[in-house]
Order: sequence, then structure tokens, then C-alpha cells
Amino acid sequence: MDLKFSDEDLGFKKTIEEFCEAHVAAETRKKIALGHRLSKQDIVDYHKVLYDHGYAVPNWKQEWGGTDWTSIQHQIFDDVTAAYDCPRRLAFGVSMVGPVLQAFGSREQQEKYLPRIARLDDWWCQGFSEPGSGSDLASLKTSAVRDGDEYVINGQKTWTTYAQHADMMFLLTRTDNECKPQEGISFMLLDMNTPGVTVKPIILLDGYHEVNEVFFDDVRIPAENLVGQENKGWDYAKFLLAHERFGIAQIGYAKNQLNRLRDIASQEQTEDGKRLVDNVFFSQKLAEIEMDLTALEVTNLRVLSDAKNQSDLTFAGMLKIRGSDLNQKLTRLIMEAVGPAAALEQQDLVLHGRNEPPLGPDYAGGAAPSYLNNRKLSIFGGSNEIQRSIISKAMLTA
Amino acid sequence: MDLKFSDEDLGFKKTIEEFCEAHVAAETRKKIALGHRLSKQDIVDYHKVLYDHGYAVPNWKQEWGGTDWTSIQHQIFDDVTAAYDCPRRLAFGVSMVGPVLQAFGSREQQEKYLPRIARLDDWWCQGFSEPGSGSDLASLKTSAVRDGDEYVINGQKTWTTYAQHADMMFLLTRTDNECKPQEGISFMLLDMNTPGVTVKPIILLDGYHEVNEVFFDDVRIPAENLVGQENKGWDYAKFLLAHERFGIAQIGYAKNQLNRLRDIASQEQTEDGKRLVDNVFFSQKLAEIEMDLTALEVTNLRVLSDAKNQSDLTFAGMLKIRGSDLNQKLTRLIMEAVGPAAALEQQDLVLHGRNEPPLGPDYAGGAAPSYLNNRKLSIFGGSNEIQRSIISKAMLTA
Amino acid sequence: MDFSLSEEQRMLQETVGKFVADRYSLDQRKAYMAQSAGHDHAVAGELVDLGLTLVQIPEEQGGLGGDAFDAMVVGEALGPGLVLEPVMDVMTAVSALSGGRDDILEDGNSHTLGLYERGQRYSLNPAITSVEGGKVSGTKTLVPHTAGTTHALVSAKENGQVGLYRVALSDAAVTVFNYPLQDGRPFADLQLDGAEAEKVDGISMAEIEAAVARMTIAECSVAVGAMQAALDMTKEYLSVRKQFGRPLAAFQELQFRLVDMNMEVQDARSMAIWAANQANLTTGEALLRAASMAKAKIGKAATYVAEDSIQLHGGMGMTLDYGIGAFAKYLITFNLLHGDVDYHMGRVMRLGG
Amino acid sequence: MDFSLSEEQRMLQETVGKFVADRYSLDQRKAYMAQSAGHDHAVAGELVDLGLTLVQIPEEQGGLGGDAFDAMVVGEALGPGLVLEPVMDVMTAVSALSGGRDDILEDGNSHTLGLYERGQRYSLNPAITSVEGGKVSGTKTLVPHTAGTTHALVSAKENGQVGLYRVALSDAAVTVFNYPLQDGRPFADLQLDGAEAEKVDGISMAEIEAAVARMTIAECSVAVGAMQAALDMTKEYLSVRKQFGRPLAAFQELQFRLVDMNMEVQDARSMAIWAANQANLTTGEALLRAASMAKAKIGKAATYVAEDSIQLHGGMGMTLDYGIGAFAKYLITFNLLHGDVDYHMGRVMRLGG
Repeated sequence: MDLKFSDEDLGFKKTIEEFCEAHVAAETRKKIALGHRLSKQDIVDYHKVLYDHGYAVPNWKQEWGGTDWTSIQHQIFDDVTAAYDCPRRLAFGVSMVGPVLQAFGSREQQEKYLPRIARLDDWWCQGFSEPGSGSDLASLKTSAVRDGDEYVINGQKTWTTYAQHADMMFLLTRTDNECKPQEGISFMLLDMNTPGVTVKPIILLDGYHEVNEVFFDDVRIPAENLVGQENKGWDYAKFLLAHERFGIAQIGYAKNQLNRLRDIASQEQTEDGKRLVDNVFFSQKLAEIEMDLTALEVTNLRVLSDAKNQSDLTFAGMLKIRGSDLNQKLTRLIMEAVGPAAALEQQDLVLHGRNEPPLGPDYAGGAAPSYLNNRKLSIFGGSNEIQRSIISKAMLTA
Repeated sequence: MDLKFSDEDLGFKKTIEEFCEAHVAAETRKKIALGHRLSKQDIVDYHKVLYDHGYAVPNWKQEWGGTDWTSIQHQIFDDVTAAYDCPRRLAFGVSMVGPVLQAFGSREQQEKYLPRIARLDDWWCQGFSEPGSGSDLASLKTSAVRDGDEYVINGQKTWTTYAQHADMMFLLTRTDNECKPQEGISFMLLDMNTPGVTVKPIILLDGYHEVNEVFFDDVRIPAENLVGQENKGWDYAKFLLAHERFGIAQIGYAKNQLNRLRDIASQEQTEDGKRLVDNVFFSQKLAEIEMDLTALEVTNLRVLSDAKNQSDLTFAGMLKIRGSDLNQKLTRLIMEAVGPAAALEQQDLVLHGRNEPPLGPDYAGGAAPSYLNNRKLSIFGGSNEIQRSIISKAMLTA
Repeated sequence: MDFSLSEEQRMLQETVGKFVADRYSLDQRKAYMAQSAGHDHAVAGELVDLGLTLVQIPEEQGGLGGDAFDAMVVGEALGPGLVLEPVMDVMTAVSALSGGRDDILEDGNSHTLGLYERGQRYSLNPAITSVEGGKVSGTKTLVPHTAGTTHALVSAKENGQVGLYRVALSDAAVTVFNYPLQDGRPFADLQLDGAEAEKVDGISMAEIEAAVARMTIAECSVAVGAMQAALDMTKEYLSVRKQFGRPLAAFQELQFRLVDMNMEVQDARSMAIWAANQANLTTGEALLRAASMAKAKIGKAATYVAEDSIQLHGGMGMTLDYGIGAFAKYLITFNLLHGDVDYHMGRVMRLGG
Repeated sequence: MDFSLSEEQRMLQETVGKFVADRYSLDQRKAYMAQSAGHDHAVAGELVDLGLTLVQIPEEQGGLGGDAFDAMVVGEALGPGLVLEPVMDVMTAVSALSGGRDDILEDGNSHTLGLYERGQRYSLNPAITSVEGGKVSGTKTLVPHTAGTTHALVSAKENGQVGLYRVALSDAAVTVFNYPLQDGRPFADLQLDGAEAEKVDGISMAEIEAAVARMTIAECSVAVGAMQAALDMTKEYLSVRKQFGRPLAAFQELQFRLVDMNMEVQDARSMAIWAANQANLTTGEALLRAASMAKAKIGKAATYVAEDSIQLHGGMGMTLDYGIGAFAKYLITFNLLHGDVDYHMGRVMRLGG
């Protein structure tokens, strides 16, 4: 038993730190530090920088540009980039459809799409959720009917993150109604510019456009855009979700949030002229969250360093639940730390960095929107209630 | 809208206060103040004092010695006697079987039992719960078979509080197996000295003897000991439980516990030489519990003063849940306030008041046992889970 | 001891309830927010016409002479509407701080309050706004600002003493920076560069603190009304929405969560009743402590209800358009104004038991 | 980074696990408690024979030379047995405070620790015990006291300096008042009326604090083992016990509560691992803070598991005889020794980040 990083890992960490310092745009990092929103260009630019340094697709097979990083090194990369206020790597291409194509796609699909994903030449989005099929994904209704060399798609997806930026979508469709719900689903690829595709924004609680509804009206896609076998899409989706488990607890993000919180609480003064960070209620919450984060980080490392724990569903669910709780708590505490200045809605500040005249500190405008936005952490991607169901089933049948 | 006590109520309050000061045994009150256990005699003596002053059965019909107190006055009586460290009035006779007999008993039963209950000539216990039929009372199995002028009872009750002191038991028996579970139950009276009755102690977590198992082996009771109609016992039991709702939140007890807590926290010193009550963590908990108690007290008064709220099951369940949570929290805080001295088990102190040599303050010995004992508040008498089920059903069908 | 409403209170409740039902559906509210002033001036006028601004003004000054229970009844009835206008502020604090002046009282919507300053969090002690020679300079933040607002009562220091000063927003030395709050209510910052300041007699720090305490207690009732509406909406959603072939309300976990939310709302309501009673009976530190007990307890409940009602709505709860978010944002904003839970917990503890 | 056990650790784990399974069933434990010493002397001897008291003693002194991870492995394996003997105290603190003396180290069960005083709560600073002319006077409370205990190492002040002194319990000037703890472990108060006091060299307040911190971290692992056992027992109960015609485990509310309990246990385990690592790597304030972080976090989890495992057992959970209560009482007592959650939270905050 040994919880120290190896010298190799420490060297790796140093490399990533130097990369962040030297190559990630200062403007982008500042936006994140202040809780402001990134533009599409910010994200694309960051990805290109990652690509240029070989960090764009570290989880892929080496044949397609991946690395031989250990689980711990993946975690170090996530922690360091989060600590340096780098954006989170866009997951849809790199962590979702990329691995699925490598495992189940045809050679043609792999050669056509993987290099473009690695360079972010195509921006991908995920077409899984539907109205009425949120937690109960297997009940999805969007249909794909074979017509010669094409499939004709009709239906609707929802909660589609960044569909407004997307060039491509991977989606689940129903190709057979006559069997168990899970058995009639296929995994397909769709060019978002195909006629019949309509993207409608959903504005989230925080007032910003991040997710969408996507409608399909007799959308025709080539049959070669089917991934793997027809009606086997559920298996590929499960593979995708399992593959996505790395980083599920968002430890690096949480640590960075905690640092932001400490920073803000050191700048804010309470009514008695003392720094907020010295207020006993507040420092108590900071100490509690430090303990919670310490425990969660060790749990995460226990999972990363042990294959048995990795396949244990009780751990995956726990990382999701605890991670989302912790990150939600952190954004709530940041909002509390900012105090009354967080009550002002300042979209100009959050989107464009304009705070003229300064109605509050630069960090104030993003506090409430980030808090509101983070409410999604316990809802999207399998709600915490769903996670608890999965864990209890795993516990009680163990 | 007016939350002030009327002059009449204030006068009533003063009368009860004077009664407590003048007539309730100081020794008994001291035991309660220290968290020590009462003997049977302590409880009997207290009841006789209540009886002598007309306070033994205030909830009864005046014909049987009851009073015309308003709901508020009942609450005042409970609050004042709790504040003066008086014992809680034994519920089994006065609040449970007494009202059932008045509503459903024969004239003979009323004349035979009610005066003896009022004087505590008979100590009653309650035979409802059975092993395997805790929350699911309707599944009870203890059978009563009619045999001439008698019923023959076989089976087992459990969690029977003070059965070791009891002269009489009211119990639910199954008299018909051929119908819905609720419809074959009867309400009966049993002399505990009848042959075939065996009482076995159950020692609770705290190490004390309070509840029992009671076994019936061909126990014969006269048919006239049936209350009301055969197979209608479920209705009488529901009436009993509804009647027991007064005081369910145990506000007076909680207030007294809070005073004890403040008192102990004023005497205890933390490691830095300050009084515990001035420790910021502790005073924060005190403030929180003061707020919780304030809200609960008003909720209780809202129920007492409004017939509509009284028949609303969401309120009854809430008073039970919040009241038990609060009282459990208070005994936990008392244990925390006592600190390490609460870790010593001192049965001699708790049962007999002996603390020689003083291994800690007098109030230390009872702290952990009271805490452990109070865990029952959220389990017995319809667990908090059952209460939540009842409330949700009431909410969702409203 | 009597928890029933008087005939007058029942009428107030009905009147306000009808107004909210008719004029403040969530869709109507959205349309009001989209207007340039961030609310609807005509609707604001209707609120004045209902006499709500007069509720707590003494009868001899032409008001209804109501007490804190009356304010509570109005507040709880307004809650489900998430009304954009500062009814409670005007009804409670502006009335109390008017110094009895008819020119302030007679048009209930014309005056607003500027009591807070940037960077001073919840402090009511003016740190940067001061008066010299009848001119006030400084900035005020989180000032309710609707279309009809013509004047502000701002706190400032003059010779080291805290006083309240009446300022015309039309004064060239006043600059108004408008913004909505997170929940959409139209507010503003005021920059004062030597504006004409007319002192309101008889108002010092103690009166300001007491008025804010009374207003806070009244705002607590609005929060209770909003929480009840959020609970009702969530209950309805669970009953209608299906997952895995069953209504959500069939899942025990969600049933129990609904019960917990109901208990939070009932606790909050009891606390608001208690605090209104205290507002009627006490002054000074006892009043401040009562306000803090209510705001701390109800503030916690507000966060709980906001967060769990979103969670129980799932994805729908995350959208701006679906109504539950409007309630959640109001409840979150409620906690960011007039002292958060920690602020009030601190005051409860400081002011003893 | 490696969370796997070494070969030696796996052997320790197996050995202790087998001992607990064979010798410390809940029924056996009840029988031991019923003995006059409050435990079984022969079983205590077996524990010594297993070499557990030697785990953290350096190899050059005849020990196993283990570190805090080894102590953790032993602690977690002991947890399910709720072992009555003070294994952790002896293994961690007595070893550390022996000053390297063979006469203390060689019989692991013969020495106990007297570090606390009545009325001083969790303070390690002796307020009433002092040494003059080689004689110690005062009282010590919460001293582990098993049948084989012949000596105590007690803290005392001499000329204002805190030191540790070896006292023979057979000394006529020593009176022992025996009692069980709430969880049944045999403890005692010591009254010292001028007992012969032999100073242990090299031990001052800093060494005592560090030793208690290390022991606290090791005790946290025992608590983790006990929590895991309580969780397993609760899971088993829910699977077997039926209500309303279904196993309790079929009710979603209870399923989710089981999940929450599992997460508490896993959090606690992670925290114990982290703290053991800190115990290996740090000294001074960093060590004290690590112990406090672990005890505060695991203490909270312990209360949660104790209370909810009783609740999920319903009536059965309330009985002394049914096993879950034994775990709950151990976990509650764990919180009352060596600093409760508030004490440790205070220290975490005081010692900075």
C-alpha cells in the first residue's frame, strides 16, 4: 500500500503543468476562473492546442493517436488542466463516439471519422435522450426505417448539448418494434446538415443556450452510417456509458472550484470587517468540504488503481452521486460567498466580460448561473435516483 | 389571528405550575432532571397525586372524571408538567384503553374498569405488536377462539411496554381467518394473572428493562372481555391511535430537554476553558434546535386550534416525525454536551442515584442510555417510514 | 390563541389570490419581464389600486392600519405569482420609514429604498454614502426599481450619524443602472454625485434596522407562498409524468421526498406565523432576533425546496421555460437579499436566547 | 500509487479475520463481557500471541516494524469483532510512548494509558495530576483496564512540564474504579494518592499528542470495520425480514437508505486510508490535523451508520440482544473517546489548510 505518486507520474504532472502554463490561452483560462462562459471558438482553439501536443485523444488506441497513459495519469491530466482553469475536453467525440467506433465501427467509418474527431474538424453531439425517455432510455421512440441504401429517421431528441455547434450526431434509433425495448435499438451517425434536421434551443435555468431539441422529419441517412449491427445499439450505448466512467466524479473540477471558493472568500468581507474565509460558519463549511473531497479523491483513486473496483457498479454510481453533490455544493458555496452581488443578473459580464460600471466584482456575475447550471449534474447522464437504484440492485444481488 | 394565551389560559397555566411545585415529589423530579430512571412506585405515586387533583384523566368524558379543558389547555398541562420535570402520564390506561371503553365498551365494562384506570388501581399494558407484525399490524396472528363463555387465546405479543408491572392488558386478537386481514380482528381485555400468560423481558439497547414479550398458551378469558363487536377490533384500534395523537410531537418534553441541554452546556467547559454553551459549534446547534422547536410548536398549535388540521393525516404524521427527530436530536446533543463522561456505563447511578466516588457529574450517567432509549421514538408507534407512507398517500390522493 | 383569519384578512387573501390568478400566471409574468422596464407598469398600478401599499399604514394617515399578520396574509397570497413589483418593500419598509410624510405615503409606488452598498454585503451601515451641505454622494445597490419609481429613500452618514434621505431620481446628479435580479425582478444601482438630499425626520439606524426586520418577516411569507406553489407544482408533475411505465408518484423514494418537502413548507409557514406574531409584539433586539430566526429557518427551507423541486422535475426542471425554475430562482434570490442564512444565524446567536 | 495489500498485510488481515471469526462472535463476546473482568483473559492472551501488540514496534526492538497501513489492516479486521481489549491503544500509543523500554514493550497487555481527567473533556493537558518527589497524585479517567493490566503510563505535570510516568496498579496509593463503557469495554478510573512514579524518558506533550493522533487514526480503521459489519448485517436483515408480504429490501426507500449507508462506509474507508498515509508521512501539526480530519469525518459517518442501522432494523434494532445494537453502541462510544466531531472540526479549522 503506497499513496505516493511515482517519480514518473510526478514528471508527467510537471509536463502537463508546463503545457498549461505555456500553451493554453490566458483569456480562456481567465473566463473559467471568473465563472464566465466560453465561446465555441474558445473550445475549438483549446482542442487544437491539445491536438498539437498529442493530448487530444489520450484514451484512444495508439493506432488512432491515443497514448499509453495509466489510469492515474489520465487522472493527473484532468486534475492539472482543471487546476490551471483549462476547459474540460469536449466529451462527445473523444470519449463517446470515438471509443464506440474503435470497438464496433467499420474500418471505413474509423478512417473517415476518427482523424476528424481527433482534430475536432467535426463537432459531435449525442442523440440519446428523448422527451419521455430521460431516465428510461430504453423506451426511446425515434424511428429509423430502412429504405434501399438509406435509413429514414423520424422523431425527436432532447437535452442535446451543443447541437447548435454540431456538425455530426451519433444517435440511438428504434429499428425494431416487435421485440423487448432494448433489443430494437440501433446506433447511427448523422450529418447535422442533412435536410429535415431542425435544432431548437432550450434555454436552461441559468438563462443560457447550452442544450437543444433536435427534430427529425424524414431525415435520410446512408445505410453505411449504421454502426455495428442493426438492433445492437443498446450494447454499444452501454459500452459508451461504461467507457465514460473515467472522471465521473470530476475531482479536478471540484478541487479547482474549492480553490476559487477560498479565493473569493478571502476577498469578501463580512459585515464585521473580517474576511469571509475567517468567518466561523464559512470556514466550517470549507473544512467539511475539504474532508468530503479528500475522501472522494481517495475513493476515486481506489477505483482507478483496482480493476475489481472499476467493474463494481456500486463504485461507479457512488462517484457520480458524490461527485455531483460535491460540485453542486461548491457552486452553491461560491454563490453564498459572493453574497448579495450574486443576485444581480449580468449576462453581459458572463458572456462578454463587460462589467462597466462595475456593479460588483468580476467573479460575481457567473456565480448564480453556475450554481443554477450545475443543478443538472444530479439529473443528466443518469440521475442520482437512477444511480441509487443501480447501486442498490448491485448491493442486494451481490 | 392571535397567538397570545387568553387570561383564562394564563390562569390555568399558573394553577398547574403551582400544582407541580407543591405536590409532585421532588425526588421524582430530580431523577427526571438528571436523566435517571423512575421506579414503578414513582410513577404510581405521581398518578395518585394527579388523581387527587383531578388531573388523572383530563381527556375523558366528564361523566367518568374528565375535564372540559380545551386542546390548548391540554397542551399547557403537558408543557408545564414537562417543564417541571414531572413524569409523563402513563398512556395505556388513560389515553388508550380508557377512551376506547368510553366509546365502544359495555356499561358493565365502563363501570368495572374506568374508575380503576383513573386511580391507577390497575396498571394496563398494550398488546398490539407481534413478532413479524410490527409496522404491518393487520397481519397479526394471536388467535382467540370462542369456547362457550370464554375465548381461548394463543400466540405472542411483543414490545409490550411495562408488561412486567401490568395487571391488565388490552389486546388485538384474530377471531376470523377467512376474511381480509383487517376484518378478522377483535379488541379484548385480559387479566395478566390469568394462567397461561408468560412475560419475558426484552432488554433494550440502553441496558434497561422496559419492554417485554408476552406469550399466551391456551389463555382463557371470559367472553364479556370482548370490547364492542367481534371482528371490529381494527376500527377500535384506529380510533385509539387517532385519539392518541394529542401530544404526539412531545413539545413539552422537547422544551424541557432543551433546557436540560442548555443547563449542562453551561456547566461543561471545553478544552480552552470556555463554557460549552459559548462554543460556536454548540451554540449554533442550540440556535438551530430552538428554531426547529419554535416551528414545530406553532405547527402543533395550528393543529390543536383547527379541527380541519386535526383530521388531516399529513399533520399527524408530520408531528410524529418532526417530534421524534427533534427529541432524538436533543438526547444526542445532551450526550455530546456531557462528552467523554457519557461513555461510562453507570447503571447504579441511573437506577439508584449512586455516584460514589463521583466518576462524573450526576447528569452524566443517564445521557447515553437516554439517547439510546430515544432511538425507539422513530420506530415504535408507527415508524417514521410508515408515517411518511401515510402522509404521501394523503397528499397524493388529496 | 386563534389561528383563523379575520373577515378582513380573508378578504385580503381572496383579493390578492384573485389578482395573482388573473394577472400573474407564469406566462403573463414572462411577458411582463420582457417589457423594457422589466415589469408591467399598468399591472403595478393595479397592485396599488388593490390598496396593498396601504395595508400597514395607520388609519389616521389614510391606511388600513393592518399589522404583521395582515402583511403575512398578503405576502403568502402574492407568493405563487412571484410578483415583480416590490410590494412588501413598499408596504412594510417604505411605510415605516416615511416618517409619516404624506408625499411619500400617498403614491405607494413612487418611492423605493436604497439601503445597501456594493462590497458591504448585508450591512445596513452606510460605508460610502454621505451627506454634506444637503447633497448626498455615494452608491447604493440592490434598489427595487420599477417604471413608476420617482424617488429613493437612501441611507447615508451625516456628521457620523446614520440618517435617511429622500432623493429624486430625476436629479441630474443621480445615475441609475438597471438590471434584473436572478429571478427577474427589476432592480438598479444608484450612483449619487452630490444629489439634493432631503432628510426624513426621525429615522436613524434603529428605525432602519427595525423596518428591514419587519420587511424581512413579511418577505418570509412571500417565500412560504412560493414554496407552497412549488410543492403543488411538483406534486402535480409527479402524478402526471411517467417513467418505466408508471407515474413518478408511484415510486416510494419520490413519495417520501414529496413528504419531506411538504414538511419543510409547513415548518416554514409556522415560522412565518410565529415571526409575524413577534413583529406585532416586540421591538428592538427581540424583533431583530425574531426576523433572523425566521429568515434563517425559512431560508434553509427555501434552498431545500428550490433544489429538490428541480431535482424531482428532472430534465424539465432544468429549463428556463418550465415554471418550476421560476420558483426556484425566486427562492434562491430570496436567500441572497437582506441577509443569508449564515448572516441571520450569526445574529440569532449574537442576540442571545 | 498502489492500494493493494502486501503479502505481510494480507497475512495480518487473514490472521485477525480468522481470530475474530473463531473467537469473537457476538455471542462469544457477550459471554466474555459477563466475566468479572469484563472480558476474557485467555482470549486477551491469544491476541498478544498473534503478535498484534508488536506490529508497530521497530524490528530492532523485536517488533514487526510495521507502519500505519499495517495498523489500519489490523484495525479494520478487528472491527467486526468489537474486540473488548485495547489492542489499538497498546499497538499504537503504548508502543509509541514506551520510550523504547523493553519492560514496557515486552508484555503488550501489561501496560495501559491514563491520559484523560474528569471534567477536562478531551484535553490531554493534565490539569489535576502532578508529580512531586517521585510521587504522583491526581485522578485519571477512561483508562482501558483488562485483567492483565499491571501498570499504567499516566500523564502528569512536574514543575509545570508535562511528562509521562509509569505507575504500578498494585501500589497501595493507587485505587482502581472499574466500569464498562457504553459498548461494554472494560475501563477504569485511577485515583493516585502519592503513588511511586517512574518517569518515562523522552516523552513530553508533543509525543503524547502525536501518539494519540496515531492511535486515533488506527481506531478510525476499527470503526470502518465495525461500520462495514453493521452495513452487512443490515443488508442481510432487509433481505430476510418481510413486511406487508414483501422483503424489506423490496421497498425503494430502504434500498436507497442502504445505498446511502454504503456510501458513508466507503467514504469512511477512504478517509482512514488517507489518514494512515498521512500518519506515515507527516508529524507535528500536519499529523494532528490529519487525525482530526479523519476522526471528524468518520465520526459523523459512525453516528449515521449507528442510527440508521438501528432504524432499518426497526424494533429488533432496539434490543440489546440483537447484534446490531452492539455495533451501534461501539460506534457511538467511538465518538465519545479521543475527541468528538466538534472537537476535531475545531482543530481542523485552527490548524489551517
